[in-house]
Amino acid sequence: MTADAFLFWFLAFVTVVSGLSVILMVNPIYSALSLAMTMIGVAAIFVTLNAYFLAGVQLIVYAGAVMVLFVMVLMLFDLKHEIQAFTRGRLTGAIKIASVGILSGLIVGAVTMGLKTPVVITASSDVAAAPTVDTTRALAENLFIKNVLGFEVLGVMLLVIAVGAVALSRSKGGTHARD
Amino acid sequence: MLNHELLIAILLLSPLLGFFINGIRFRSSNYLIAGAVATVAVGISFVSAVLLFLQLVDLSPENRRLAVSFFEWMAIDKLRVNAGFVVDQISGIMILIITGVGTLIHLFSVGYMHHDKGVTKYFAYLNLFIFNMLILVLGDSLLTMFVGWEGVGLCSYLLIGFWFSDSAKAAAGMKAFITNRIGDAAFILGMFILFFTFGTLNIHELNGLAPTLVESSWLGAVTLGTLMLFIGATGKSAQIPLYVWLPDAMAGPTPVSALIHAATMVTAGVYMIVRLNPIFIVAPNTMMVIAIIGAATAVLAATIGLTQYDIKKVLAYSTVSQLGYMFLAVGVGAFGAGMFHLMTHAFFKALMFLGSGSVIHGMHEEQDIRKMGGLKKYMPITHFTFLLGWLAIIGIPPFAGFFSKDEILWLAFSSPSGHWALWAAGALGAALTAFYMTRLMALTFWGKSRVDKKVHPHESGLTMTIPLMVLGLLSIVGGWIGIPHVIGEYLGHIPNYWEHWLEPVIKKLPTSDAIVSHQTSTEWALMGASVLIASISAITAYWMYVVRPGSSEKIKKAIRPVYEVVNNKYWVDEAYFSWIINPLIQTSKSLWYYIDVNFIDKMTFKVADMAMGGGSFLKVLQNGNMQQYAMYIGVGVVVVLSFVLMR
Amino acid sequence: MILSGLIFLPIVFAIVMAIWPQRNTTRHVALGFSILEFLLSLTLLQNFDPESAQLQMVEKTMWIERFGISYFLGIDGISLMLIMLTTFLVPIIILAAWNSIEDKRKGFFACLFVLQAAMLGSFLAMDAILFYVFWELSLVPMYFMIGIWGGARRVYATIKFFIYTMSGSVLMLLAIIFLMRLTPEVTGGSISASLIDFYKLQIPFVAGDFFTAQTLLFFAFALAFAIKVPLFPLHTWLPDAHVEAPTPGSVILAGVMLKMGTYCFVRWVIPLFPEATEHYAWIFIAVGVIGIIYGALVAMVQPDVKKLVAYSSVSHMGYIIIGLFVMNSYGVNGALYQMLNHGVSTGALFILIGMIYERTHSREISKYGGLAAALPLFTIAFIIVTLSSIAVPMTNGFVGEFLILLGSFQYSPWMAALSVTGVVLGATYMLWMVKRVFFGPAGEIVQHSLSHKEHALQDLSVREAVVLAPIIILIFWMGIFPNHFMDFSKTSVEHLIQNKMNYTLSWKGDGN
Amino acid sequence: MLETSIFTEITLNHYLVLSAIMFSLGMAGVLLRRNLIVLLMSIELMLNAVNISFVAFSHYMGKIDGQVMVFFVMTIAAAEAAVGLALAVSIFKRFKEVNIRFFEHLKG
Repeated sequence: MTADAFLFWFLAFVTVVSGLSVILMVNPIYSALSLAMTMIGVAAIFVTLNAYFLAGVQLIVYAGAVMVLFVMVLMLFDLKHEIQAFTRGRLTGAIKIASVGILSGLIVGAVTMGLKTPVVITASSDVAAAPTVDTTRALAENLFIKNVLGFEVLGVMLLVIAVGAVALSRSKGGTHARD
Repeated sequence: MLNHELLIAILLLSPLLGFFINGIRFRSSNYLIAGAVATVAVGISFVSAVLLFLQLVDLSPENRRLAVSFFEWMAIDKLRVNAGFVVDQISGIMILIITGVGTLIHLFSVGYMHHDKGVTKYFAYLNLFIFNMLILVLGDSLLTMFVGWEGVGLCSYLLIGFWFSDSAKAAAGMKAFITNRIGDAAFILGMFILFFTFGTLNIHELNGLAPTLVESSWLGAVTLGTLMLFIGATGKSAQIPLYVWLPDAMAGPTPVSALIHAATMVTAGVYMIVRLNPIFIVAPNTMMVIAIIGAATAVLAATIGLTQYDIKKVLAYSTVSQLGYMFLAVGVGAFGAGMFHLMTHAFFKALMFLGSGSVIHGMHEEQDIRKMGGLKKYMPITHFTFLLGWLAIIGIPPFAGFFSKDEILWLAFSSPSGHWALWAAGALGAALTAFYMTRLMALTFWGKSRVDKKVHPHESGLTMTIPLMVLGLLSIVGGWIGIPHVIGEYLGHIPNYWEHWLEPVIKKLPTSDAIVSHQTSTEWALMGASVLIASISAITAYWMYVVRPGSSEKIKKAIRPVYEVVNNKYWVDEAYFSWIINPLIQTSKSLWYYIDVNFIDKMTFKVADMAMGGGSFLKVLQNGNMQQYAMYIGVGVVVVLSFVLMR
Repeated sequence: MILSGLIFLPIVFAIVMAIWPQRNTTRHVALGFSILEFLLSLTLLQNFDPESAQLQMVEKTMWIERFGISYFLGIDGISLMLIMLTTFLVPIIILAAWNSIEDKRKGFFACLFVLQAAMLGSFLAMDAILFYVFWELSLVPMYFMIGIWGGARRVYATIKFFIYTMSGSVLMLLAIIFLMRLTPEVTGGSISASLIDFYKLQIPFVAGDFFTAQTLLFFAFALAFAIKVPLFPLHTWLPDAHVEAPTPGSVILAGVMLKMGTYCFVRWVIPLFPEATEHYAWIFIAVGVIGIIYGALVAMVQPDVKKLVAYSSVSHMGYIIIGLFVMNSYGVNGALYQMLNHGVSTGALFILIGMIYERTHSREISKYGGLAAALPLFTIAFIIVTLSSIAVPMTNGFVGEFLILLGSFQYSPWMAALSVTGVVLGATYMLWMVKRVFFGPAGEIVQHSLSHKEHALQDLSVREAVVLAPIIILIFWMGIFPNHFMDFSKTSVEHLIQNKMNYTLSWKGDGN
Repeated sequence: MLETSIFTEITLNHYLVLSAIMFSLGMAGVLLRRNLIVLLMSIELMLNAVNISFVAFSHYMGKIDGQVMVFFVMTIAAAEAAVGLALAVSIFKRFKEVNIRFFEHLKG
């Protein structure tokens, strides 16, 4: 077993377990912490895939900013634990779990059966062969040249969302304002 | 001389114009202008009718036919109907009667209606009636005739309900129209049968196409068609079973009763049959039905006439009865005699109605003959003319009614399709007629006065008495143009002008010649018998009501049950109401309530409920729970994905 | 371009009406527009060639190329008179509703014009999808007319009306799509929604087997149209819709919308499915006869004048259906004529009832009585229209009814004998109503008006007289000179009757 | 080689399966949890799962575009988290509750 393989299995185990605990923890704070753990695991997986820049961003944006946001809100609400953390309907619950199970089964099955032959890494690959700095450069070039429009649009959208989020949380009654 | 097309146009349009003039100024209550316009309009028609008749006389007997077609009315496939009008021997006489008697009655109305506020409207209707009646008699096809046929029914409806504020009078108008409509529906069916049998509705062509072979089956096209037409005639001419409207029609103004419900409109059925005699003659079964119904009506209506106390009702039942005679005549194939009686009846019955109008007018709207009596001295002219009418109707020679009625009775006996029973019925009817007419005379004019002290009877004015006198004269001489052969021979070869005149257009029954001739003695005997019966009956009535006024009450008591039946008109109206009208209304109500509201609507609501049920089932899914919605997405994804993968 | 003009001008009018700034002049402008439209339609008469049975003034452009749907308009003798009827009635309706529509006037006239456009469109459309669009479009303004300006139970009535008619047309849409799928047989590969191509189809028919293409299609179409007509068991939406609709709504509903159903029987059902029509005609004739008698009987006992007239429509439409399905030239000509008659006379009856309702705010027969003394002119008009409705000769009703009965007699004497009872019953319910409303002693309403000076009944105003005059003139004109009207349709009908088994239409002049 | 390869040789499939499992976990959270905040977290989980497969594809296909897409997804995820939390805050302010059981106002 190579180091790469070992790393993958380890990270996969960490992310899946912590992901599982996100949805299983009754106390939302624990869920949040588990999510943070998952984020870190994902960042590490990005590293194994040579996406160093993304791994960094992942750590900063997700594990940093977003998780802080979650935790802050949770603390704002001051919710220790919930009485009914999970949905109650027996039939619907069964259907939900079944559909999730079948879906994952389908995907896994499809993936393992559909992609028998591993994808050949092409020679002209601009990721695998290139060192760290170059991937970031390639990413930047792609982002700012090829997809610059999408980038700008996203920027505008972020602005709008920022304003919207402020407006939403500021108003007296929120979405259900009556007066 | 004016050309006949123009004359026919004037004949028809003059009353129409009068209708429009009076119709536009219908609010006016100036009876003089209205009356003058209407009377002159009909007068012009009368003059053109006379001119037309003279033209007709000038033509040779085979070609006596003045036809005109103004425009094409309907033209679909084989159906070609023109607004065409024909004056021939039969319609020539009819237009003379209609416009002649019509003019007199218009004149009479000027006096009779002068105090009525709706007088202008009245004259407008009257003119419209004349117009429609002329269309009826002149129409060259059955459909054109039907236009007039319904048109006169309409005018009759309007005029019966003329005083519409009285609910009963309005109802009488409605009853008349609807009863007529029943007949009309049958008439339409008759037209259809004839149309699809002969391929035309033109009367002249139909008469020409009529098969020579006698149709013996009941279900033959001609028999059915003529039967249907006859049902139409029973509606218009008030025969069993549709006679019930005519007595009620007396709700209208009296001149209307004289014009429409005695002289002209009600005879339309007889006229129609005479017009189509070549076709009717092919269907002996129909003829038999007509004769029997005619005879039955004659007797039945006469018996009812015995017990009536309303002066107009007596005359109305008398009219029904006399119409029965006419149908008896045409039923036994004596079309000429039927037409003859139609004419004389128009004279004397119009006279009697107008006379009764004069009485009612003089008595200030009193119609009950129990409250009259002894009017002879107050109304001499009315009495005298009424007397002439009375003599005519009971068949005393040489008054008009004698000749026509006698000819009918004789032919009912002697014609090949006649029967002694028909003669007997006719004679019985004659006896009853003589009785109730004498009773009417006695209670109204003779005997002691029973007039209310407050009422002061007076003779009517000139506009009313002149028509009476003219009609009185016609009631005397009207019959002299059709003197029977036997009498004619006896008096020195006076020809029967009437028969000669009609000969080209009337078909004889196939075997009639052989039997009819050379039975002079029988004819004399029957003639004497009928006159004798009538006289005895009249004298009995005179004795009962004038000599011994109380005796009628005694007889009434003696035959109480019979009297009750007759006095209640055999409960025919009641039977119609409780067996036909009321069930119809009840059925309709339950149809509406049970089928429309409670069945069809309920069914649709059931369907709607099903849709609602389906909706509310699906509504459960739409429970507002976001996770539930997310689950639907998930399930959808699973289903689609598995479908894609399994393929 | 006249035909497109006829359809789209009212839409332009509707837009103008909707944004018209002045409330006071709305009615005048609407009247002017509708008269303009009527004058435009008069040019049709000028340009129409009555000798030809083919489509005329055709306009055809591709609309949705992929499905062969085209913008295809045309006119022939069958539709011409109905178009004239539509354009004739609208100005009259506007004038009749001069005072009765008080609120949201602009919206009302806009609705009316859209409705007019939709109705004209469905008479003119020669493309199945285009026709369907107009057919459905006509429901919407009517829905609003009843729903906004209607009586007390208007919501119930609108929904009933809408759902009934809608559910019929769903099946029709299916049938249209099915027919479109068949068209490549005759067009040489491409799909087409043109009615002309539909006519060329030979749809397989097996007598007695219900589940064959032609039979199913026949019933799908027939059901949609039968609901619109409405035929006997499907008629219950009509009385409710009529009673709740405002006067103009009732007039247009009775006058034109019901004719859309019968017209489509001639335009679609009979030529498209000749074998099925012939095989199942007896059903429709029987239902027509039942409708005549049933409608008349139920009309007789209605306590509400408007409902009575609504049921009388059921009865009259029964005649029209019989006339169409006996498939001989008497019947079809008579039925086409009767469509016009019914439009004119029943429309007029609703106008008259509207006038009396404006005065007394009541439609209950039992409250009336003795109206003739108070309103003589009105009574005269009402009786004339009544006579037309009960088919007295020399009025228009007689010509149509007579021809229909004649045609039905040729088909089956027994049917004719049964339907003739409608003649009697028709007279009975109408005259009974006239007697109870106009004659007799003064009823509750008249007495009220006599004792209260401020509620005195006014006879016809000049405006109302102007409304009624053309109708009354038309009643007699159509009754005395039917050829002036029938000559336009005779050739087309003859063409239909002669070639009923392989009916086709072509058109002359330009176009492809 | 073949029998050990599944453990020793890490292929694209491994990442994809991992991604699928994580996605399913997220989805299960969305479906089953009632706390609004936890719901949002589960959505983040799903987005992350997608990101993994993007990056894995990018790596194995030798194309940088996958990473660009991840970049975009992250942006969207951050924005979504911000708006979602803002909504949650305003809802909480109004109802004093973040359990979605109480927010069934979309009921038909």
